[in-house]
Amino acid sequence: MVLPWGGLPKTMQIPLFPESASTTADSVDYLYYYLTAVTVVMTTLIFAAVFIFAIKYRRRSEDEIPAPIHGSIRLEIAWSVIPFLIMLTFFWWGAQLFFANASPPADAMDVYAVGKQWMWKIQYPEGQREINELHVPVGRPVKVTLASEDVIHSFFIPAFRLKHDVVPGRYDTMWFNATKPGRYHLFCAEYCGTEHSGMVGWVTVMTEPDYENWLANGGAEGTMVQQGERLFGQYGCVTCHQLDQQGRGPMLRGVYGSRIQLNDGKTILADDAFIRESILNPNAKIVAGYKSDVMPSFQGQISEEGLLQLIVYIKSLAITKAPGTVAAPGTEGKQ
Amino acid sequence: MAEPHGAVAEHNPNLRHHFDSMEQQFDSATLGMWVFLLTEIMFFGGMFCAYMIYRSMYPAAFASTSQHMNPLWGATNTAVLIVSSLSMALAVRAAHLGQQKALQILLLITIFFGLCFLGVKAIEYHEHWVDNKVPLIGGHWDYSNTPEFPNQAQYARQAQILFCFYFFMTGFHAVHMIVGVGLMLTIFAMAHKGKFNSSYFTPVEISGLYWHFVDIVWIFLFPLLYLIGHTKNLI
Amino acid sequence: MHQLPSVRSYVLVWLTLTIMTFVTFYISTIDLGDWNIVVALLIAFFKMMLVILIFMNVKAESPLTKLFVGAGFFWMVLLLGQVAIDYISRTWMPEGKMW
Amino acid sequence: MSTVLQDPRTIETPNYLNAEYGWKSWLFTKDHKRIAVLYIISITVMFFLGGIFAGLIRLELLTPQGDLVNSDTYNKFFTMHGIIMVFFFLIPSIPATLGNFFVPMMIGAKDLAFPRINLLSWYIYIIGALFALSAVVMGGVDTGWTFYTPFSSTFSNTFVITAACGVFVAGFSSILTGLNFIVTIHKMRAPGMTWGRLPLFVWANYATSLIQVLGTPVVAITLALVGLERAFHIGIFDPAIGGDPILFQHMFWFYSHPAVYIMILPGMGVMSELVTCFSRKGVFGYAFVAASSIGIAVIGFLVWGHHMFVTGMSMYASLYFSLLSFLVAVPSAIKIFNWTATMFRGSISYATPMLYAFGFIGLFTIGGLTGLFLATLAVDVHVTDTYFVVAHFHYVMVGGMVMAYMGGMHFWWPKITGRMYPEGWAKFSALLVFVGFNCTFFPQFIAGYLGQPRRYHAYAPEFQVYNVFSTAGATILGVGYIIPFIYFMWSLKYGPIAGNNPWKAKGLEWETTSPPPTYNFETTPIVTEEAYAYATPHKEEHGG
Repeated sequence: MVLPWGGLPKTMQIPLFPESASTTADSVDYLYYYLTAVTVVMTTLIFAAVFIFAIKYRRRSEDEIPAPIHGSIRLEIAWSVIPFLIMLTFFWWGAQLFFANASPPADAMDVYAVGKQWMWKIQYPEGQREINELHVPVGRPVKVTLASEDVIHSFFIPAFRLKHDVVPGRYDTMWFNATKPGRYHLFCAEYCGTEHSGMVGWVTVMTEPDYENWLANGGAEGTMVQQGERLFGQYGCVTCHQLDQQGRGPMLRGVYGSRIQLNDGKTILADDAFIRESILNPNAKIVAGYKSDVMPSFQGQISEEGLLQLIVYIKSLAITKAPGTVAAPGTEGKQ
Repeated sequence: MAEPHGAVAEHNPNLRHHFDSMEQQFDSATLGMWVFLLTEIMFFGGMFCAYMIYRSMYPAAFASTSQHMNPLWGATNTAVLIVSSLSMALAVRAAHLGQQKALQILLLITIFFGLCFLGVKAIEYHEHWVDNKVPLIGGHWDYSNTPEFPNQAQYARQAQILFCFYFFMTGFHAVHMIVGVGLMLTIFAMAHKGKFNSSYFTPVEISGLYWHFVDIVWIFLFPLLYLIGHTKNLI
Repeated sequence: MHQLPSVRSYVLVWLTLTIMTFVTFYISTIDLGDWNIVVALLIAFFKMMLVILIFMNVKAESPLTKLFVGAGFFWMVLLLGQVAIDYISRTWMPEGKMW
Repeated sequence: MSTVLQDPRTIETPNYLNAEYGWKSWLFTKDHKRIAVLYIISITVMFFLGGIFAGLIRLELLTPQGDLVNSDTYNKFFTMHGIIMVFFFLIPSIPATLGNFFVPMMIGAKDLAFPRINLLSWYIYIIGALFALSAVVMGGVDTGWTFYTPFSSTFSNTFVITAACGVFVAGFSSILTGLNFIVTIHKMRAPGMTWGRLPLFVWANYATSLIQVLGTPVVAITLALVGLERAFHIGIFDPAIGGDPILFQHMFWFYSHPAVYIMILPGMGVMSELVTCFSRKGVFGYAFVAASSIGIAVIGFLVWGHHMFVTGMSMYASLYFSLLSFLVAVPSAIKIFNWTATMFRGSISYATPMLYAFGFIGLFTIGGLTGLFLATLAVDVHVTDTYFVVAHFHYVMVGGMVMAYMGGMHFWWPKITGRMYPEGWAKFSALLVFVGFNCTFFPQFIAGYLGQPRRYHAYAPEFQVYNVFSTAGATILGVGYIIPFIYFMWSLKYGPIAGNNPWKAKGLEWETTSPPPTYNFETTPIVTEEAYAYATPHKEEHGG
């Protein structure tokens, strides 16, 4: 949004609000307007009171002694309880939005972003990779899985009113549904070293046909599933983890997204985090019926991007079809 | 240096200028020590917090690494500290009652057991050194040949975290013990010179509080560091 | 100043503490699963209370001292507890709404 | 009788300044007032040093390209600005200077309970400051004042350990000051000075001391762990070798959030003194203002997670910390309302300290209310780590705490030195500070909501207009701080003699001579009335 002087040349415009280009952006803005309104009203009241009292009760003679007023319990209760009730509305509204944004819709398409000093490396299930550029279609929920190769970064798109820290050693996710084609800032918002302010890029929101067009160009290295499959062979995973029969390690078909029985009696959902941990720290959770200390750790051997490819590959095995016809995850939405 | 006006008639030589009475001075000193112990609680609390999180993250590694600590030494040291606490408590009691001879003997006993504790701790540290279990010295840390750690760099790292906590926590505790022994020596010297009587024994009282606090920390460190999971090999 | 515990009660406390140390040690040799740590900490807590109340004579101290001792442990629980809130609930995934 | 401070023509009463002479009498003093003066000198040096870094930051941000210095240098600038201002100015500022000087006097004590520990705390502060400054001289630190891991522990190539040592050491100075205050306030009150009669400045300092004593050790241990991690790579906060960086944030903010209350609470205490004195009226709702200080100190420990909503902390922990963050706003609101109500039907003077108090009420209101934006989960996601946070923090710290500090310095300057400052210049610079401050920091709210991330050396060009405003404002603000420094120095020699109670204020500190004698009072005062009993006639001034 731009102030009423929108007719001025672009260099003289003074923006007051960032562009609003996602479904979240508007809902956050409404809450922000509400907060701002309360702030303005309260500030005006306090300023006015101070100003009026200062004028009206100014000291008129040096020896003046005003009559004491000790206080009023009723007033004290009123001005603690009423503001708190107002604040509870902030809390409620903010928490609702926060939780509504917590988990992506089931049909969200996947994008993977890896933060690295000082760039964003983006990859798509279809195999495209780019640096500091993110292309997404308009009107389709997009889930971004975030990983970091070094320090904490933060994936921040002001036009979407969204931000999530990217903490090394784990996966974080965020999702959005862009509403307006255009180019928007992508910032790193968590201080990450020398070129922190250079760790910026652009989010390009495109219409569906444009996006399909863009997807069609590129992906020379094959889809992420294919890239993951390649790594699966390269690192020798395949010697123990067979697809359709029992090896030294658990069979991987149908694992992703299912609940796994562990040897300590607990069960766990096989999600990105679990597969990541199983690759990097295999002893942490042992599937029932298998022994610990069999699989070596791959910590430090596979890049974050490679890990994501492996996960996408294992995810593709969740669908119990013969290999080859597997749809890349994230593309289901299109079918 | 200006003397305070309106000085108390019978001025106790141990009363400092800015206090009105011996009782006020004593109460201030003890309260001061308690507030100091409050900060000490939070100091160790920070370590316990980090310890708690990593223990819950890596329970298996912590449990098996703990086997490298010798719980017998730990238990011995607990018993030693408890004896020293007893003698300290009795020393404070003797100070209250003005029994100067008993005070000095009990302080010596306390110092002796404090030194015993530090001696045992030194033996333990030396054993870890010989076993190459000291994580801060690069290159000594290698689990590849120990049977309970197969060739797992990851596991070794988690084990290393426990050893870091072990050295960090027991190290800080040992520093407190050394300070405590120093304090006790000072108090002993003061007692020997006859500085204390039944109306002035503040330093004995507050050093006693400190000594007991250090004991309490150890009471928690012992099960947390030596007895993780359950002890398999009891020597 | 205030009442001192008798030598007898000091020695009794010392005896209890020593016995408790052996109990801790013994119990650690029995496999109780997750309960080992709970039992060990409970015993440690009991020992701590004995030292605080008798050896440090907080039993006879002013309410102010008791308040400060309590505050210390309360704040430590705040630190541990609130950090634990995060770690315990970190894997709970909300399904689009708050409760 | 030749030092600058002493002028035989004018100051005849024996006082703490003319009790002894020579540098030894200062460096080995155990008098809380002299130690307070030592602290005033040292934190003023640190304030201007931090201010220079602030000026350099603003100068760099005048243009979006990042063309004045390179990015590493810029990163060091904001880090040093943060470390110096937070740990070496804001935290010790009011407690160690005005608190040190006036808490014992206000409760009718001859000194703090442990004068030697008080002196020790100053030396520890100096050692900590030397560590921090040596980090600057050797080449700087670039981690940000928050020392976030794993950047600080593994990736930064600067003098992190030296700076962390400085903060670690300075922490003990803070602990010792807090310890001293707690014991003093509990045990050294004059006869009749009950808890219900304590001046609110004392209540505020008591609450501050609780936080210092309970919180500081945790940050000390956290920074010690960062140092160990950095030196030996043990893996406590580094995810690459099994650590968890979020744990660092928890432990860091366990202290550092309450630490902002260490900074602001004493300022609120000063405010209560100013508003009552210059309205000549007892504070409205004494019990509520006093209790709200303790409330802030306690609830302040329950809210630190609001710094971590987007870090991937558990959603439910976020919910918990968000709710409690709103709760901590209640006691702050109570204070604002009560000060305003105190002015109602008062006799309001426009003396300089009161101008600063007006400024405080206004700016702290804005600072506090914008804090609510940051406690609101969905809005925080957008504005955290942007200039919105920078603006909010500076509104509370500079608009709140520094305003109160300046007000307090003007208020008590006649008591500390026996001299008055020039009123005209003081009013002028108070105005400059207010205008300059708003001009500097208000645009940052808008830039923040637009999405300008903080700690950016170069930024997107559409944010420039706000940054130009900020830099212009910072210039005015800088002048506004330099003028008082000059006229305070001037007044040491040429200021008119103030007399014992130039404001006709209530409170024990005004009943003794100016400057006060070494042990504060000729005889231990006996308190018979409530705090701020302006309606009861003044006692005859003694002394002289």
